[in-house]
Amino acid sequence: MDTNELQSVIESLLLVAESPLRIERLAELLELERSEVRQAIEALQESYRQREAGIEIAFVGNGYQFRTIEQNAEWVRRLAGSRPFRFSRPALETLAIIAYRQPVTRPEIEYLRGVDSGGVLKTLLEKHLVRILGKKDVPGKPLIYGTTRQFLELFGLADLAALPTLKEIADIDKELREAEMATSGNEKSTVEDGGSQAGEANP
Amino acid sequence: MDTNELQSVIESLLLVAESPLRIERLAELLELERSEVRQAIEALQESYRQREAGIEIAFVGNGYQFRTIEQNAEWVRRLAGSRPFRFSRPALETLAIIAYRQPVTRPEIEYLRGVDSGGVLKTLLEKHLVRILGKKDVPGKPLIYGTTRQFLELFGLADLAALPTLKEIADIDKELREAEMATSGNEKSTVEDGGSQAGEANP
Amino acid sequence: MTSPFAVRLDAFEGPLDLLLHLIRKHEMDIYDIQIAEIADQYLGILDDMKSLNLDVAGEFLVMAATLLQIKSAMLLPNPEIENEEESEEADPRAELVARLLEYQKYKEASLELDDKALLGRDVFTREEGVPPELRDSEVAFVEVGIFDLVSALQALLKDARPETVHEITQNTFSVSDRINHILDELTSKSSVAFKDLFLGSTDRSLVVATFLAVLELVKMRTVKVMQNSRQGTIWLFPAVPVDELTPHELEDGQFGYE
Repeated sequence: MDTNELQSVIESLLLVAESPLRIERLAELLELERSEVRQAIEALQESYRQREAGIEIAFVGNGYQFRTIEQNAEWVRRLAGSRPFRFSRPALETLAIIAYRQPVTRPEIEYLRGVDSGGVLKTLLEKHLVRILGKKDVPGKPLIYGTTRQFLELFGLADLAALPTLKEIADIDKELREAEMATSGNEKSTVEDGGSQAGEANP
Repeated sequence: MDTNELQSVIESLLLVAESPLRIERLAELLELERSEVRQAIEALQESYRQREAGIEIAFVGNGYQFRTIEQNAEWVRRLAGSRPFRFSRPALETLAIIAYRQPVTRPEIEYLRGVDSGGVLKTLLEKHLVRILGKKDVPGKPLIYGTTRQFLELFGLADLAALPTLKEIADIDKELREAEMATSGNEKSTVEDGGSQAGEANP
Repeated sequence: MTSPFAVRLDAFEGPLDLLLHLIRKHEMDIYDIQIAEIADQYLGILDDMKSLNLDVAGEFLVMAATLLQIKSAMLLPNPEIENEEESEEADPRAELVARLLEYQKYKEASLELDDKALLGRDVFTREEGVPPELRDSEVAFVEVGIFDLVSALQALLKDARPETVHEITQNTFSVSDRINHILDELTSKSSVAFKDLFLGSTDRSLVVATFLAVLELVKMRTVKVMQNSRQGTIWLFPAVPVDELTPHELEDGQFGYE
C-alpha cells in the first residue's frame, strides 16, 4: 500500500468509526507499524489544515476523529437548531478536581471545594463524564472517582496529560487582580452575572 | 462569505448532518441562492476527487453526504468486523459467574449454569478473559478459575472491586441519595474527614 | 441595612470562593490575610443574608466558625514560638491559606477547561460520535453503562421471591429466546421499555435471561440502551436499521448449549 492509498484508507476509516480511532487499532487493522500510521495521519491532518477545510482530524481521547473546525460552530448549531450549552460552575469545578486529582473520593472533592458536591457528582456520573473506579482501601471504603473517555472527547483532550497545566498561584492572583481592576466599577453586576450563571442548567 | 469560507462551512455541515443534506436546506440555512450552494458543493466534490481522498461527497437520495470511497469498502468492513467481541450467551453467562464468584471451579460453574461448560471455558481461556488460578484443595483437586486483566480492560473496570455488584449499586445509590439530602449544618465532620484524606489524594 | 458589599451568596461557589473574593477586593496578600478584617466582612455578609431571610448554606456557617477560631487563636500569644520557621508552622491561618490556594488553582483550571473547544458546543463530529447526552438537553437520552443496567436488574430482583437455595432453577427462559423476543418487539415498535421486557413477572430466571439478552445485544451493537434521566425509564432502541434486526444470526447453533 503506497502512501496515498494509506492516507485514503485512513480517511475512510476515520469517517465511519464510532469513536476516536487509536493508532494501535489502526496499525493492527492495516497490519502496519504504528509509526507508519502516525506519519500518514499527521500528513492527512496537515493537508486538511493547509486547504483550510471545514473539517479536521482531531487527536482526542487517545484517538483520531473527524471534527468540524471551531470557526464554523455557529453554522453547525444553526443546522441542528441547538443553542450552545454551558457548564455550570459547580460542574466545571468538580470536574476539574476529579480530572487533576483522580483517583479521588467525594470527601476529598468536598474538602477542596468547601461545599457539598453529591448532587454535582451525580450529574457528572449521569452524563458519563466521570465514573466510579472502585473503592478506596481506607476505613469507610469510600468510592473513588475518575474521568471517562467521554470527558476527554468532550473537552477535546488527547489524554489526561493534555489537561491545562495547573498555574502557580502567584500567576493566577496577578491575572485575576488585573481582570478585576479592568472591570472595577461594575462589581455588583459582575457578581450578579455570576449568580445567574451558577444557577443555570448543566449541558 | 467568500468561496473558501462557504466550502468550509458546507464541509462542516455535511460532516454532522444525520441524513443527506439537500441543496434547498443548505441554501436556506446559508441564506444563499441554490446555484451558489450547488457550485460550492461541486467544487468541493472535485477537490476530494482530485486529491484521491478516501472520502467523497456523494449525491444520494436527493442530498449530499460524506461517504467512504468504494475502493476502500473492504477496509471499512474490516473495521466494522473487528469491533470488540461478540459474546455468545454461554460465554457471557460463564464469564459473569466466574467474575462474581471467583475463585470458582468448573463443577461449580456447571452447577449454576445447569450444563456442561468445558467448551466455553476453553474459549474464554483462549481469549485470555479467564485464567487458571490453581487447584482447589478438595478431593479430585479441581482447577479454579478467575478473570484476567484483559477482562477488566474489556469492561473498563479498574479492578475487581469496581465490578458492579448489586450491593455496590445499592451503596452508590445510597451515597448519592444522602448527598442530595445533605444540607446545611451537618458538614463540619465531613469536611474535616475530607481534610485528613485530601493530602494523600494526588494522582 | 445592606452592606456596601451587597452580594448574593449563591453567586459564589462556596465559602472559599467568597473568601477569595473578599481577599482580592481588599487587596490583601493571600499569604498574610488580615483575619480580623476578613472575618468581619464575611460575617457582615452572612448577617445581611439572614436579615433578608435568605438561607445561608451550612458550609458558609462552618467557615464563619473557622474564621472566628483562627481570629481568637491569633490573639493568643504563643510562648513556644522561637524562630521564624516555627512561627510559620504554628500560624493558625496556615490551613486556611493552603485550602484557598488549592481551591483557586482548581477554579482557574475549571475556567480554562471551559475555554476549550467543547464537543457539541464549539466543534462537532458525525452524529454517531456525539455523546447523545449533548445533543439536546431536554429530551436527549443518555447511553446507559453497565452500572445503570445492573441497577435496573436490582430493582427487578427486589420484588422477586427469595430463592430456595438448593433448588436448581430450571432454565425455562433461554437467552436466545429472549434475544429473539426483544428483536421482535423492536421490529414492530422501534423502541421498547426495559421493564416491559419482563412481562410483569419477577421470575428470577426470566429476569436474568432477559438481562443477559440485553447485555448481549448491546455487546453486539444491535441495540442501544438509553435513559432520559437517572431515575427515568430505560429504553431499548435498535442500533441498526430495523430490517437488519432479524434474528437469523441467533439460531441455536450459535447460541445453544454445548
